[in-house]
Amino acid sequence: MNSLIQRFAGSSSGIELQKRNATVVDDDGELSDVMWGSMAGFGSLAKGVPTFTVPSVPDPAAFLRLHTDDHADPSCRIKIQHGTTTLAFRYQGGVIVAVDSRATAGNYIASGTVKKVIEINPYLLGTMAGGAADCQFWETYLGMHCRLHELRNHERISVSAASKYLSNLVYSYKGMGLSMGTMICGWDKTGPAIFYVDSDGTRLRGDLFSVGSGSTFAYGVLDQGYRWDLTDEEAQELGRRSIYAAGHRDAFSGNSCNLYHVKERGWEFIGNYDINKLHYDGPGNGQGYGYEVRVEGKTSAVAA
Amino acid sequence: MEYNGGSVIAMVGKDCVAIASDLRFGNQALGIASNFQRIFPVTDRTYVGLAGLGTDVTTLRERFRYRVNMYTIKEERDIEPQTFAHLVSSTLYEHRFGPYFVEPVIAGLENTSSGSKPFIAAADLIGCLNFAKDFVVAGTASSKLYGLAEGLWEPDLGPEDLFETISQTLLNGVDRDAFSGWGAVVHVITKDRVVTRTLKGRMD
Amino acid sequence: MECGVRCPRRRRVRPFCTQTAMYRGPGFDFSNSLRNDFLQHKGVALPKATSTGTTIVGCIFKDGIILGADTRATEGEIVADKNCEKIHYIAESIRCCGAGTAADTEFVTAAISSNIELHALSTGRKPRVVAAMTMLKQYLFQYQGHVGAALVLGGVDSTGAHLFTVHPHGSTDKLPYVTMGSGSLAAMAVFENGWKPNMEVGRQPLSPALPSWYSNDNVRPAVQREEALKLVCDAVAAGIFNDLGSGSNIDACVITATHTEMLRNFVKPNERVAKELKYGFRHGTTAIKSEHIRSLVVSEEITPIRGEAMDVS
Amino acid sequence: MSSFNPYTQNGGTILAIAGADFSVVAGDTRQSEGYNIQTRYAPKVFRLTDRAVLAVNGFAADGNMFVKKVKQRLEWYRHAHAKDMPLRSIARLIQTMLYSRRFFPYYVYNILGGIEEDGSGAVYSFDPVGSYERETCRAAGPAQSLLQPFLDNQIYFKNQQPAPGMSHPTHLPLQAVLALVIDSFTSATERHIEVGDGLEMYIILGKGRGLQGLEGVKGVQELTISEDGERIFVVRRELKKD
Amino acid sequence: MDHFPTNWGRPRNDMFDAYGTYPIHQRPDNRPKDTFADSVQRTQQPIVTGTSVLAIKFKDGIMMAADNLASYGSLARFKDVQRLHPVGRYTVIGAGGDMSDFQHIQHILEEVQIAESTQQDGHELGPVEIHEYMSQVMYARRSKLDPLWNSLLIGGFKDGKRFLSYVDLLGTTYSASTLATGFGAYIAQPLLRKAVEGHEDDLTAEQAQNILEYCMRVLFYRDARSLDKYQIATITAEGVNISGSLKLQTSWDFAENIRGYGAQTQ
Amino acid sequence: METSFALTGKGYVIIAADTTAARSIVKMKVDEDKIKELGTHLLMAYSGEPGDTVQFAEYVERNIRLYQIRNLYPLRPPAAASWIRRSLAQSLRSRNPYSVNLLLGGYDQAENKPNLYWIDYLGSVVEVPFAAHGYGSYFALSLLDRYHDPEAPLEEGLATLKRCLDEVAKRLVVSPSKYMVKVVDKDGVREVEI
Repeated sequence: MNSLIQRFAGSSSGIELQKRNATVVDDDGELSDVMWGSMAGFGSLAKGVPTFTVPSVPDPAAFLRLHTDDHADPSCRIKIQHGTTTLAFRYQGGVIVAVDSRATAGNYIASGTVKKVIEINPYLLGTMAGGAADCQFWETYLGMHCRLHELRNHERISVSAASKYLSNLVYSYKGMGLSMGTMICGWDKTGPAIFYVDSDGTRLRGDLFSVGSGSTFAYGVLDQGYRWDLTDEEAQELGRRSIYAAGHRDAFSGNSCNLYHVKERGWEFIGNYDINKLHYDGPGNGQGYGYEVRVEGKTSAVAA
Repeated sequence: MEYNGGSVIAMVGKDCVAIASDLRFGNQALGIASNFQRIFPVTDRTYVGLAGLGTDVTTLRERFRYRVNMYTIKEERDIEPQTFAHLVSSTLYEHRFGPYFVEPVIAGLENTSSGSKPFIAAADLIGCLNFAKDFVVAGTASSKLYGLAEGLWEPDLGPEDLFETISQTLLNGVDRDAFSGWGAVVHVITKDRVVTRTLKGRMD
Repeated sequence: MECGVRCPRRRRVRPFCTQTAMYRGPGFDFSNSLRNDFLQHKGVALPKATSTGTTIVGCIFKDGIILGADTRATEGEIVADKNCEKIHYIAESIRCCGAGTAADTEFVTAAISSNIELHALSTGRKPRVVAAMTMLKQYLFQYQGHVGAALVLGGVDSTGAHLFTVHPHGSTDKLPYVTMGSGSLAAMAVFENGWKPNMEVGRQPLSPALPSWYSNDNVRPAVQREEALKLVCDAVAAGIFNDLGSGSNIDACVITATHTEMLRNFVKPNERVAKELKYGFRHGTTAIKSEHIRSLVVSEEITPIRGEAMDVS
Repeated sequence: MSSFNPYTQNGGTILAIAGADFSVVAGDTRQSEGYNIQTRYAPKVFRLTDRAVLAVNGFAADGNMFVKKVKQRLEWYRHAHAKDMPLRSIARLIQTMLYSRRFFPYYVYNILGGIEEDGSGAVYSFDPVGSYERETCRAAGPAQSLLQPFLDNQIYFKNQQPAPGMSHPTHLPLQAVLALVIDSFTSATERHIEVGDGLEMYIILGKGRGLQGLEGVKGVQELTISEDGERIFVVRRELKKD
Repeated sequence: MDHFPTNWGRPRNDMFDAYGTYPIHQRPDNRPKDTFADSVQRTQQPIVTGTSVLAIKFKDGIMMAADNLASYGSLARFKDVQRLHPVGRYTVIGAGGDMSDFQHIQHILEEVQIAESTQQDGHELGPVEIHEYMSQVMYARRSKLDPLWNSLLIGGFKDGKRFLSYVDLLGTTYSASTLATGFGAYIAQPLLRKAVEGHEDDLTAEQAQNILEYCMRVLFYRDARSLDKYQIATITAEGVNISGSLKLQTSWDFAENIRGYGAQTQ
Repeated sequence: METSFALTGKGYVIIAADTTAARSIVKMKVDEDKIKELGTHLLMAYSGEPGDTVQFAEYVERNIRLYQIRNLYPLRPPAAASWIRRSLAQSLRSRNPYSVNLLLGGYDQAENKPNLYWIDYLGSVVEVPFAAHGYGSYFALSLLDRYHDPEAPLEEGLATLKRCLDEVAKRLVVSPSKYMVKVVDKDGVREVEI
């Protein structure tokens, strides 16, 4: 946690990060051996957190705010993709993780096929809400550290430790503009576990979370149908329905639902469901989830 | 525009025109209703579609209806689409310095000496008319619709072909727009009938 | 909080179902502007109005005036209209090109055109260009630039040929060759290089090389008639090909004392090439939920039914 | 706060489509700033290896510099491993390179196209700070909203019901893809002021694949360096210049 | 986390304190500031500026033109600056924008040349290398948010090849057969494109000079920060030749017939 | 925070609104009735800018009453919705616009059909089977998508409403503690306990 130590040894985070990069002339200017190798850009893990280029201005956060997209100022052209509705809950049969697959940049739907569940390792899943790149990068990075943990300690990392590690990582960049709301889900010695971790530094253990702009809609359905003793089928159905509900009502969520089930032997991918198909036909070819489909032919008028 | 969302498109075919819109009424990201009418008949063979702020859609619809009725009473004939386009334009320009947040699209069949002729037009929010020979679009998905229509539109489509082309254009356009969608409605106007179809669009 | 007597927020209780005036006075209606300020404050963005990036030009030649314009109208970076008409009618031998907010140019020229017509009827004389120019500048000045019309006004009247530019704030300029709009610099360069007084014959070649963008084959034979017309086309073409706000075709208008010739789509250097594929869809490609068909009356035939003969006794 | 804005936007649009055993990566060649055309020919699509092509769009200086750095890293990789970096590794490399500038982003939209190690065509698309995914087709740049829905419709057959008893093909043949790319760009040229001048299409063919689909295409130029591997071609077309 | 998607990926605006607390990380910074922190000077706006530079390709090489004026705001301050600068035997660099930054560029190019020649390996820097170097310098400076406030045209002729390219304060580069910086990009470029494009290999030096001359004249007519004294640089197989100061012949007689701006006739 | 819900069922509309009147961080009153009975078969729940709400509701009430006095028959729900919308849209163009969000529920005696209209402060109106205003809508709408039944008898409708209130109580940060619930059906308007 050298970054954390540095942070508090120094002063405000902006100036601190600037200092960290004072010697770096251009971005990845340090020509380490790693660049020759196949470790992509993650750098030597022994060295700690990778370094980032920070603009040499008095307030880098203000700089970033000025140049990245914003509803109030469409002239900012660096559109960073946004992930949207994710949920996870614990029940007697493990953990259900369900997410949508839409990424928007402004009102443009940049992608409808985003994988918002990040498969950290066979026992750990991370979800993605907030800045897509932030989640992808840090959760991949977390995956590498989980593997290191296994190599060092000859046992799998606990969900709690993994989430704490991630939380500490992103907390050291607090105020710089990372935006990440993730749920780290997995199964360890203590059983199934879910941790909510976000870029503010919050880390919560819980049974049921939903994150993203469509989370309120997902909660609306999830809370009403949730019980600890759901069967596997019921639980999966509940996850799907909740994501459908959010995809339907929220403009920034939708396209398709990816469903995962974490069991004792690791996670399992249940399926990808087109939200539109869920609306009209449901997951199989049965009853659609859509309100209009469900109430077709019904009327609230009274026969005179 | 983005507040309530919504998009409209009109296309010319061979002796026919089509006008289509989505059905979403939203409150920014929150979808409220999937039955919001934004295309209104003006006469038998003229339709107007209003993309933009929901309240202004309703207000303008009322104003246009009032003005068209006055015209019909005074002139004792139906208003022609071209005349109606100018009526729309001047109504909007009256509010040059406090515009209605609406972009109208007009589609209809003109009565000419040689029979009926397709007519489409669009206006911006202060009434600058755009008479096109092929297609016009308006609303939050306009840039998507422009790209699609420019690719998919072909000259001299019959009513059924035109229906497929305008439907495909609209559905694929709104699918890439967060603030439009939730179903769609298409009107194909020919000399002897108006075919109105609601489409099975994406509901997310 | 205010102290003392508080003035209640005044609100007239409106009588039931009153309409706003059935017939409204002339001029603009500002009733939405308060609301729109409020909406914008709430973050509802004002949609973009169509504007014409535009290259518009005009020049004097021996017998009169030639005006020229491109035909692109843009909404931000999207082309809203590929072939709009930017040379507006003012009177038979007075025309006006418009750049800026498209609706404003459209309505300003229409209003002045009708005023000029009334003026001509009341004076019984052919209208003068200065009259139109004065009306325009007074109108635009009144609105302090809020009516965003930048105009090139040209025409021939009993005092000769006149060419003006009118800026959105109401200032005017009188020059033998003028340009306006986003492509004005490109067009002006062509004029500065090629324009000569009393142009008709003997103009220096524009450059040692031939023009590369549009070949002369596209130009109808009428162009060669006068070099000035070619110069105007060159100027507009410079805007079309070098300024992203201008594009598509060239419109021109030749005004002489006796005759006005509106050359709509005079040169079309930017026709779209044929598409590689045909895009048709099989009937039934689109899924529909419901269908409603409304049959219309196509023709009516009146068959007088002969009733009983009128009793005239 | 300084008044200097280190970013600008240089227009243009890029597009990539993956087929079963080929990829097509295309971009227009206009570079503009505001209403000014800076040049009519500035490439936006770059050959990285014989099986990877990178298209960049956004701020041209960032884009060119980024491509230079990627090429440099690939060169190093070649020296260290005596082979070209596989496509999916290039994708991850690009992510980390972009993310290293998380707080001072490259204003660049990247699309990487090429052939995977298993011989399939692949397209990876990136946002400016490095989030990425593998797709079949993707448009980026100012005119992306004009192109992408058209591709959704024509490549993915979105919203099209297949004829009874039929199904839509998962991959289109090369010839159809090339025609669609050209039509996409001519359409975008019509309606977007920053698109035009010229079109460059890079075509990457999988190992051992014949030239089906390229016969009859005018002006094909081969850029392949190594033998017996993937082959890479470029085709250029004129676009409208207004 | 902020759940509103359009705020994602960007820092929270800490101008106001949403939670009614002052946690450590966002406590207002009241420490004494480094006295000299503000006195580090960066060019944030140009002071003494030069206007357009034009350049074209022709049959035998590259020709470049720039006037001799350096303005101080609206003041025509120095009327005899040379904005075309030879770099080695093959290259000319022409600069618009801030003149002090340009002098700095001349200085660093000088150093690069010296470094190169001390190698004594018989290799000399050509226009391609100079341009690559300059684009790296300009981009690195913009990345430090400390730009050299110039737009540069780099033209040259080496090993039988013409080279002409552009680089500016943002590090943006591009090449074409005609280039113009500043106001010239709007006024001269249309004329240049029309005259040169497609004829790069036919234009003689005389024709090329003629084209540049009338473009400089048009620029002098329409650019308020320009001068009728200019220089032309020609780079061919023979090497670099920068002319002395040339004077434009201009004519203003059309103005005689103009009366007023509106209704006046006399 | 102000929250209101409404849903239709077989021959009735239920409207529920919270009963809190708040100023700044203080609850001034916890039993305020925010559902106006506009007529024998017409209900309107209002929320929004304090002051505007009551003023506008009373203005609407009087005018609708006036219409009935003049014409001897009341406005039917669709007509009332249209008139209310117009009043709001017009006020929006004045110096002091009413900032009021409304849910208008009525029973149309001519067609034996319940009508529910969602009206916002801009004067947008849509007819919907169920509706909500305030932050509660972000939780309730998806829930109602899932559980609402247009043919449900009143007890079932109330049960569905209860689900909404529970959900809001569970998830909303500052959720209202008490609700006023009113029902309109063929017999007119009445208050129900929940």
